[in-house]
Amino acid sequence: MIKKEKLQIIGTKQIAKDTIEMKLENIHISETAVPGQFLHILIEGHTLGRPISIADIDKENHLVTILFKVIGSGTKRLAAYSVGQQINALGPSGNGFPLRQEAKETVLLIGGGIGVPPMYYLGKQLAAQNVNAIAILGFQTAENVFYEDKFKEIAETYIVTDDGSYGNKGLVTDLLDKVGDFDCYYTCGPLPMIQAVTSKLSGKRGYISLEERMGCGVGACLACMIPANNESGYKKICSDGPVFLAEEVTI
Amino acid sequence: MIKKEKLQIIGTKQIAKDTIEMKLENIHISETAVPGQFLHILIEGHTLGRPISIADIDKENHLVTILFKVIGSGTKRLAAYSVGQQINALGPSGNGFPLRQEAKETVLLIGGGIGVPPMYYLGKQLAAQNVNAIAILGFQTAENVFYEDKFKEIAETYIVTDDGSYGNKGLVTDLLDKVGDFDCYYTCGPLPMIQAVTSKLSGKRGYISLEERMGCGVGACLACMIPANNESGYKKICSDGPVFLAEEVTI
Amino acid sequence: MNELAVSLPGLKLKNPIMPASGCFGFGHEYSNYYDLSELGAVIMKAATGNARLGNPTPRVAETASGMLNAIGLQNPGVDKIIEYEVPFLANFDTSIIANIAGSTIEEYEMVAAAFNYTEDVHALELNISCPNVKEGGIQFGTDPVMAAKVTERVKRVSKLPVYVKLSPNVADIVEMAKAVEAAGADGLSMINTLTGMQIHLPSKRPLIANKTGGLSGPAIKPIAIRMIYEVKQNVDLPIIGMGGICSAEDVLEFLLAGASAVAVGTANFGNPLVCKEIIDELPDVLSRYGFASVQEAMGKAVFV
Amino acid sequence: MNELAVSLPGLKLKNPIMPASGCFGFGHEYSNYYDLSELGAVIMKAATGNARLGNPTPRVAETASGMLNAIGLQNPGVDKIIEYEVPFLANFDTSIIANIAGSTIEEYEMVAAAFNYTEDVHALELNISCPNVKEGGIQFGTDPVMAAKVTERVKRVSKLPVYVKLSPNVADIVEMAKAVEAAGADGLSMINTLTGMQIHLPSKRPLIANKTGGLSGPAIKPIAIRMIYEVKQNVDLPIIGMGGICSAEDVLEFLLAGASAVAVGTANFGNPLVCKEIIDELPDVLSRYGFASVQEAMGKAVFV
Ligand SMILES: Cc1cc2nc3c(=O)[nH]c(=O)nc-3n(C[C@H](O)[C@H](O)[C@H](O)COP(=O)(O)OP(=O)(O)OC[C@H]3O[C@@H](n4cnc5c(N)ncnc54)[C@H](O)[C@@H]3O)c2cc1C
Ligand SMILES: Cc1cc2nc3c(=O)[nH]c(=O)nc-3n(C[C@H](O)[C@H](O)[C@H](O)COP(=O)(O)OP(=O)(O)OC[C@H]3O[C@@H](n4cnc5c(N)ncnc54)[C@H](O)[C@@H]3O)c2cc1C
Ligand SMILES: Cc1cc2nc3c(=O)[nH]c(=O)nc-3n(C[C@H](O)[C@H](O)[C@H](O)COP(=O)(O)O)c2cc1C
Ligand SMILES: Cc1cc2nc3c(=O)[nH]c(=O)nc-3n(C[C@H](O)[C@H](O)[C@H](O)COP(=O)(O)O)c2cc1C
Ligand code: FES
Ligand code: FES
Repeated sequence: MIKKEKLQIIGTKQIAKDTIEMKLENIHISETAVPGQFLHILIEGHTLGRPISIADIDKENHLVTILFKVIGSGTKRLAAYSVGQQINALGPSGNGFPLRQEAKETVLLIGGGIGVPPMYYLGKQLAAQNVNAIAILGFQTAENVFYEDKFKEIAETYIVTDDGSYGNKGLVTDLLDKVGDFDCYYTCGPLPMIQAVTSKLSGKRGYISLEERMGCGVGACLACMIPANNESGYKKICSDGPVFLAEEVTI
Repeated sequence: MIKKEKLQIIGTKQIAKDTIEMKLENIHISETAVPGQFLHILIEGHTLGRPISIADIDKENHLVTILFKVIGSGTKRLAAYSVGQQINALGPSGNGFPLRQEAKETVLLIGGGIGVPPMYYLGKQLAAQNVNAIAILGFQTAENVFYEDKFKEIAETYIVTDDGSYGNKGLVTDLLDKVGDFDCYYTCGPLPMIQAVTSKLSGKRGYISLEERMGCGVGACLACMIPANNESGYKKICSDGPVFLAEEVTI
Repeated sequence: MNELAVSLPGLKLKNPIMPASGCFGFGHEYSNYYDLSELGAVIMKAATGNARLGNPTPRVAETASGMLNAIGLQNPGVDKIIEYEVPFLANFDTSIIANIAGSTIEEYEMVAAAFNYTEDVHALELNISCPNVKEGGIQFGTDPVMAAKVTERVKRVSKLPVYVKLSPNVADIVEMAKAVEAAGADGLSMINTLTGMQIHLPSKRPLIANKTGGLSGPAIKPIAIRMIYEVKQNVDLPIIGMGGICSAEDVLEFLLAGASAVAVGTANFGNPLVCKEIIDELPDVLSRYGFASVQEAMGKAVFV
Repeated sequence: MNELAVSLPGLKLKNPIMPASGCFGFGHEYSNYYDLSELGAVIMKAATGNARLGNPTPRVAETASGMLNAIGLQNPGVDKIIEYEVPFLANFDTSIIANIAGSTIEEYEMVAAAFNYTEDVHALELNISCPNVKEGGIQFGTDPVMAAKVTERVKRVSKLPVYVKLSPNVADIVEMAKAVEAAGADGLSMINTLTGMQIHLPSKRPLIANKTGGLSGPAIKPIAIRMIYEVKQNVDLPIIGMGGICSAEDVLEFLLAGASAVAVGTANFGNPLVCKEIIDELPDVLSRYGFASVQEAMGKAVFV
């Protein structure tokens, strides 16, 4: 259940250009979070929370890992926190990826940029279920690449960069028909990427994780709507999502 | 000359109830500040600067001491800074106390509450000039008292508390005719105290240090006016003051 | 009597704290954080005649000490609200205020009348910051004549006390308050948001898809306090005050200025427990500043 | 041509940055921090017919991301300003804009006319946020008829271009802009402060001795951007934009919304070097968002 929690910063390091990996200690989040859920981080001096995906969990040590890119005032402030300090967050927030895959099935994980982090925790969980995973990870350029080695431990991993400065040159979609067969896909990244992926893979069972600017982060303010094929005509990304079945929403 | 400076925090400790002593390292301020001048401290997340008197200077080590009471959001934030961090401030600001006393003259220093700090640096400088100083320091109650020992090194010191929980019971004005003869007085503290002091000592040469809410802290915005007996009819506390001859302003 | 209790037309509140309309949905989400029975009242998200889907996204943007929103009155329509949402809130020991909106006077009347048929709603908050479709989009909330007209017509059909929610986007807030007072309003609720815009530099477009949005949060508190002060000097109606409240000290500032109760909006987003925390801290803050009760603090600012 | 240069009626500016009226005095103090020749222009503190002593203190209060001020037009009177202050500023290679104010139309005329006799003032900024004593205190700045009247009368006596400084305390800013455009204004300057109040809890009194004060700073930026956007879509006059500017990014946001130049007010208090720092950073910020010059960025927000 989502709660307001204090998380203790245990480690923080830059792992790629403008990209920070932060390890946080918290019992409630580490015990209950599933892949695809996020923390709604409440940063001092900021009116609204910052949604950041959970990139990994170490249940034993009560650790939660987040990876974030410094893009504006909130993430800049967050990057300036140091070990020993505490941050406030709501979490675990939203609904994660369904994990009910059969062992021996093959799944495709497609992550773009700062959409890569939730794919890691997901891949780790699926690997633990003996699901066979292939990962296609797209980044702008070589200096943005992170977590390649970690992905290689859990999945057959392909790196793509826009400019070809690392791995394959091009877009994640260029590899979709080159990685072999899979039963289901999971994707998170910029909207144009998700649109391209879902249209190329239409017909396949797929789960997408969406972003939108959020107010409350809990489902009360109706800021984060996405048109949907249900009775009310919409779903809330913060509380019905951020993960949706590819067909249930209109992107 | 007043400049925008960065000051490095070298030490910070609580010396009385809600009262912090902070030692700051800065060459320009330590080399040029005179007693009665202040720092206009620019605190992150706050629109306006916080004026805080210079309580002591150690020229040799480039140290500036300030003492402040935590009363609102700015001083609370300031108290939370720790050793090694830097603060921004304009300074040295305003005009200080005239130090042209003859050696062997006797001066009376009258400080109330958080008006005590500038009296210390002043007293130290006067002592260095072999001026004979008497200090009357008023506080609300015992737990607010600070710097008694330091004052005793430079002046014949009397402590007064409102409730008599330490030193003499009563107001600083109760002692004015009990401390013997003096040639001139200096005072800083709450306005009602300064009003009482100047009216009891009218006729004597006296210098008063005044407070007012400030905008710019440099003389440009006209926030901090005090009616005065000059052509324009006013003086600016931030740049003409904060120290005035008792007769030149109307309090 | 409880030191926090306040009585307003139609409302006997155990304390003066309520979440503001649109910032608390219909309470489901925040009921996970604390027992809604702690609240003085709950003001529901705006109800319109039919379901509305609201504006395209992005609908919110952060600003210095505030935020912009252009949700666009998304709601399931008054009938569904009465069928599904009011019963949920009625489970709690708190008062329920329905915020009503419309594009025509007839829609306002229809929505107001619908709430006559539930026992569980205790007052209406009349949201007049909506453009009147028939009169070519002039806001009800910035024209005293139109504000009076919609107030009078809603009063005529409703059996509930009506609190008119004033828009701050006017030159003369007292004129607006007097107009709705004369039209029969039982109370005022103020302030709604100020219209603002933020331009997103990378895309060179307004960040809010609707272009403009309503500014709320601590940034607007001084405007809210000024308007409540001005209205209180000139109009006799009780005021539900809001605009940037984050703490029990803020609540006291609103009470001193002339509010009889307050609503907390944007602050819920930064801290879902804020209403409860304010309720817990209010007794201490009142006594720190010399008041024995909320009642005693009301309108006690000294303006001379 | 210099990438930062802009041309406005009567003003050839080397860059679009100027300190806002009332936040920079007459430049003496800030000339200790940097060479005022770096500035596009300086807008002087308001000038009135005779010297004014202004309001009692406290005159300023801090608010969330902003401040309130009620200085009260303290100034030495137009003659002394022309005699002592203009010559000081004329030492610098920058344009000088005189902000003029009054309680009657006649006082505005008198002040405006006085500036005809100095070669060193390049434009007038007409501060219409003053209550008209003759008309019983109604603000020139919230009534389009009065705003037009004072604009027209000032235009008639002045040989300088007149930028009318609009008050944001109105329901319809476009109506105000159109009124002063029709009356002959050469440009607009917007926005002035929003009226606000803060109550000091320990004393239970308004913190500002004048009770209400003008709200400025980042808190009001979204309102300024929205108003400039609205006016730019409807009125052809060049706009000097202001309201909460703290950074070169903020300047670009104002340019995109429709301003041709900007003024920086409150931010000087938190950082006396802010105008100079913004000027230094502006070229980089322009090119980061794809603009080769200030000229090119003007009005380039996409609103469709
Ligand atoms: C469900 C979800 C999961 C996310 N996970 C991650 C992650 O793991 N790592 C990561 O780096 N980023 C992630 N993001 C994006 C991240 O939320 C934004 O980059 C961040 O909020 C930017 O904050 P800022 O203050 O630096 O930027 P600013 O632009 O200053 O923020 C201003 C406002 O806009 C919002 N905002 C800005 N960009 C976005 C965005 N892309 N999505 C949603 N709101 C935005 C902010 O939350 C804030 O309210 C996620 C977004 C969502 C919705
Ligand atoms: C020349 C001068 C010297 C001072 N020296 C000292 C000192 O050595 N030690 C000390 O503890 N205090 C001193 N003060 C008072 C000190 O400036 C205030 O206590 C402080 O600004 C409070 O800030 P805050 O954010 O905690 O309070 P808030 O009440 O949150 O501040 C809000 C605003 O009010 C202003 N303000 C509040 N109280 C005062 C005040 N008494 N005088 C002026 N502005 C005020 C703040 O600067 C700020 O702009 C001095 C004041 C002046 C004018
Ligand atoms: C996201 C959001 C949605 C809102 N929706 C409504 C609404 O439906 N009806 C209404 O009258 N006011 C609405 N408001 C205005 C608030 O009720 C309140 O008047 C305003 O936000 C000022 O209070 P605050 O600063 O505490 O948020 C909304 C405000 C926000 C931030
Ligand atoms: C202390 C202070 C004094 C001001 N004095 C004047 C003035 O004399 N004339 C005027 O037209 N505007 C005056 N203003 C308004 C500013 O020029 C400006 O329009 C407003 O503050 C918004 O800009 P900002 O948010 O950058 O401060 C004053 C503002 C402040 C803060
Ligand atoms: S952010 Fe409030 S409903 Fe999703
Ligand atoms: S604080 Fe601005 S003139 Fe003194």
